[in-house]
Amino acid sequence: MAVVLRAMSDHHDHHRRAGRSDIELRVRAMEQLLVEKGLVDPMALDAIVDQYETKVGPRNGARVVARAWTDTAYKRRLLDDATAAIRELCYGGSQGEQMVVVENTPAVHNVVVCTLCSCYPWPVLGLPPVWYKSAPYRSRVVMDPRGVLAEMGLRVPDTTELRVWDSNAELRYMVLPRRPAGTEGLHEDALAALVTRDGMIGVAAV
Amino acid sequence: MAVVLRAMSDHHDHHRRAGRSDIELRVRAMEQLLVEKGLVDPMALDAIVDQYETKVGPRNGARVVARAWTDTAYKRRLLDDATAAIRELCYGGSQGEQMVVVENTPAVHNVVVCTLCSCYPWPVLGLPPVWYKSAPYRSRVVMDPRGVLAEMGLRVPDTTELRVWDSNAELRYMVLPRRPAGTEGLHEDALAALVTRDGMIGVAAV
Amino acid sequence: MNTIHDMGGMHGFGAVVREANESPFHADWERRVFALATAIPFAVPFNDDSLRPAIESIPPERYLASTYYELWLEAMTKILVGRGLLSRDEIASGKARPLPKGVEVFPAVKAADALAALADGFSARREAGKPRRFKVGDLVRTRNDHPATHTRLPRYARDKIGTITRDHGIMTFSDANGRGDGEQPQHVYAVAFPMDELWGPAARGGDKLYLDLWDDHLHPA
Amino acid sequence: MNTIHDMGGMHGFGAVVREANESPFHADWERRVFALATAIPFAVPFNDDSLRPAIESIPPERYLASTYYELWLEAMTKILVGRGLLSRDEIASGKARPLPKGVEVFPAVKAADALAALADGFSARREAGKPRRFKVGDLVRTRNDHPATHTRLPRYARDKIGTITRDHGIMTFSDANGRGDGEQPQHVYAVAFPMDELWGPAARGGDKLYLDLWDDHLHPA
Repeated sequence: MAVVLRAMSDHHDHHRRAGRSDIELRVRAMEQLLVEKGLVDPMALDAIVDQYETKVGPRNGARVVARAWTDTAYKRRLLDDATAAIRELCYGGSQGEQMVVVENTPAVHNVVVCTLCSCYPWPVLGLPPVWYKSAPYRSRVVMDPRGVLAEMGLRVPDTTELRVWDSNAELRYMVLPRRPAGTEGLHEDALAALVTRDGMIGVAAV
Repeated sequence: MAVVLRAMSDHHDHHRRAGRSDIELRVRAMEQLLVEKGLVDPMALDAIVDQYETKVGPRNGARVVARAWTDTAYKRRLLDDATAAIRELCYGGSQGEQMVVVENTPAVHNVVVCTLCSCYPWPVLGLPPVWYKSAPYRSRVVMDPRGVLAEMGLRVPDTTELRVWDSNAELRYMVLPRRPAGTEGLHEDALAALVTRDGMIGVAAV
Repeated sequence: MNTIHDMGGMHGFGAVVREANESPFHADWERRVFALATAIPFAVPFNDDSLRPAIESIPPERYLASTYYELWLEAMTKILVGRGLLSRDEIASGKARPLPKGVEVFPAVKAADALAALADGFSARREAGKPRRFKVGDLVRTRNDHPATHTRLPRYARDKIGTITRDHGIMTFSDANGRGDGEQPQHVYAVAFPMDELWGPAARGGDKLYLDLWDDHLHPA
Repeated sequence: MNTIHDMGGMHGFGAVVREANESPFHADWERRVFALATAIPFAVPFNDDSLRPAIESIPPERYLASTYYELWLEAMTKILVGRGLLSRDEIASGKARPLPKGVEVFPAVKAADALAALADGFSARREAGKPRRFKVGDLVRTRNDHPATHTRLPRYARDKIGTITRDHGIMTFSDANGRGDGEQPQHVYAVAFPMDELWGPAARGGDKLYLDLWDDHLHPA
């Protein structure tokens, strides 16, 4: 809860903490009702949670990035038809049906947001972090991207064009970060270990 | 408090009621501190409250309207230089330093709002009601004035031009409503008694 | 809908605060809400074109005071109640009543079927739709519309000039689907806007904002 | 500042609810907050160009959750604390410390002087200022600016075309004064916008919205 609470005023912190055990009970009751009505199966719910808590996450995206860094033909396919290229590594599906990958270069830096909602490429990055869904990020990064990135620790040079992708439609975006200097000898797995979620959103360098 | 509370969700109703006695104490403590620091005089505070609670209010505006209905030359002066014409009746001052009066006719209906704040012509209408300062009125009346007025009970004919005055600068607006039919024989005082605050904001007919 | 969810370009929300090593869920109820929102649409068909309007119609004050999965819970409850499949009474009492007759529902999805469907996805792509009106390189002006219903064209990008940079092909139109007017499949384009077109001369015109917009969001410039 | 106070054109806030026979105040603390906000500026000079930015910088969630005089109280407190005339310690303890040296304050206003001053008003009109650039009948385009500081040009009316209908004369410029850049007196004009210019083709072009805007808010159209 830390990040949510920190972003809130004291006033509301108090209000929220008081409500926490209440919402656990409410959600449990809701699930029970829907099970009794035959609309959901608790084992399916467990499987869905397990899938997105332990299997689908930014390690998937990192493997895509590492492959693109080491295989020029793959990179070309990824930038041309990201959905198909990502499928080659067996990732895809819900919230990644139409994928677009945008490449960072010395000339262009890309950053992704969804101002209206929280659209995010689940198959490669998993579920979005709280800050990505938060009002500060959604409200500010489209108007003052350089300021927001600087606050987050990434200074984009004046000579680099900044591109903000506000992904409100059915396309989902992943950033292909720049390969770090000094990694020429590394294999794909070692490279994948260097790739961060924030790098694939575009709010950090790798 | 009724109108404020009714406009809120249950969730926040609860939150607010709990805070009410607390705020009385806080404000009293604040006043005491500022008195001790020599920044305010409690008797001046009493006089200010009394002035806007019992002396300055929509009865002032009603007298202006009634005069304009019965004295064509006055009406001309009022529409031409409202600040001066209102001063003739000894009203003026804070939040009415630059007044504009706009006239309702069969061809034009006027309605006043302040979307950014709560600007309101104190010398003629007193302090604004809660609904005028509320999010529903401020947000909606500039985009859907006919819908808001209809909800408030005033249907503006399609053949009438609607003018919304969003008074965000230093000008303060009052509407001169149409004189009701059948009031030909009435004197100024009797006419003034017919004029309502809502009529002078433009959200009701008189 | 011009409500608080459409917050691109607002000031006042403060700094972006990141949590170190953040996990996908912060409480068990969040896990269950996520899973419910994912599983329910197999039994009671709805998609994001229904869930998003349900979230967007939460009043601004409550929207801001809610965490993300609280919004999902409220929206999901609203959809189920709206279709007569759940009542406020049942929620209050915890006692389930039989489903009403005449509302089409499907059986609860099984774990394996759910995972298989999620791995396939729920594509908005369609084979055919409205003829395309624009091509890459075209200048377009976005519509100046302020519908009280769901729209994917944010306020900050209305009545602005941009350039088509990519044609994504034909997809269902969320604005129409979200207001119950059917899928109305049509081309979706990536549109690039110079930052100073959106935010005025104080912004850097060399930087760009990209939005994916449907054919119906656009006029020729 | 594009924050929640700039709410013209938002959906989602519900119906306008009027209270029958409403009185100016709904609790005693509201009376005192109103009077304090009116009396304090005689001792500690500030005007609406300071009070309004202080209100507007209250975070959106709290702004919406607050009643009107709660906003005034918070803004007033912020101004006094900001000038070093009041501390959070004093508020917490209720114990006043002496005023700091070097901050200019005037004596507390007396009742008669306060009423006399309120009856005179605090006019923003000035004798001289920037030369006027526009006259009645001119078409103008409003600036597309999104300052993080106070502005009297609402978001919904930026980058739109209107007609000057009245020249109100020279007044202090709140945008400049509110960001601490002095009064910069200049002409203020009433500008009429057809509703469909602001809200698109679904709005009635025959209806008009009028805004009073300063010379610096406008370009020739």
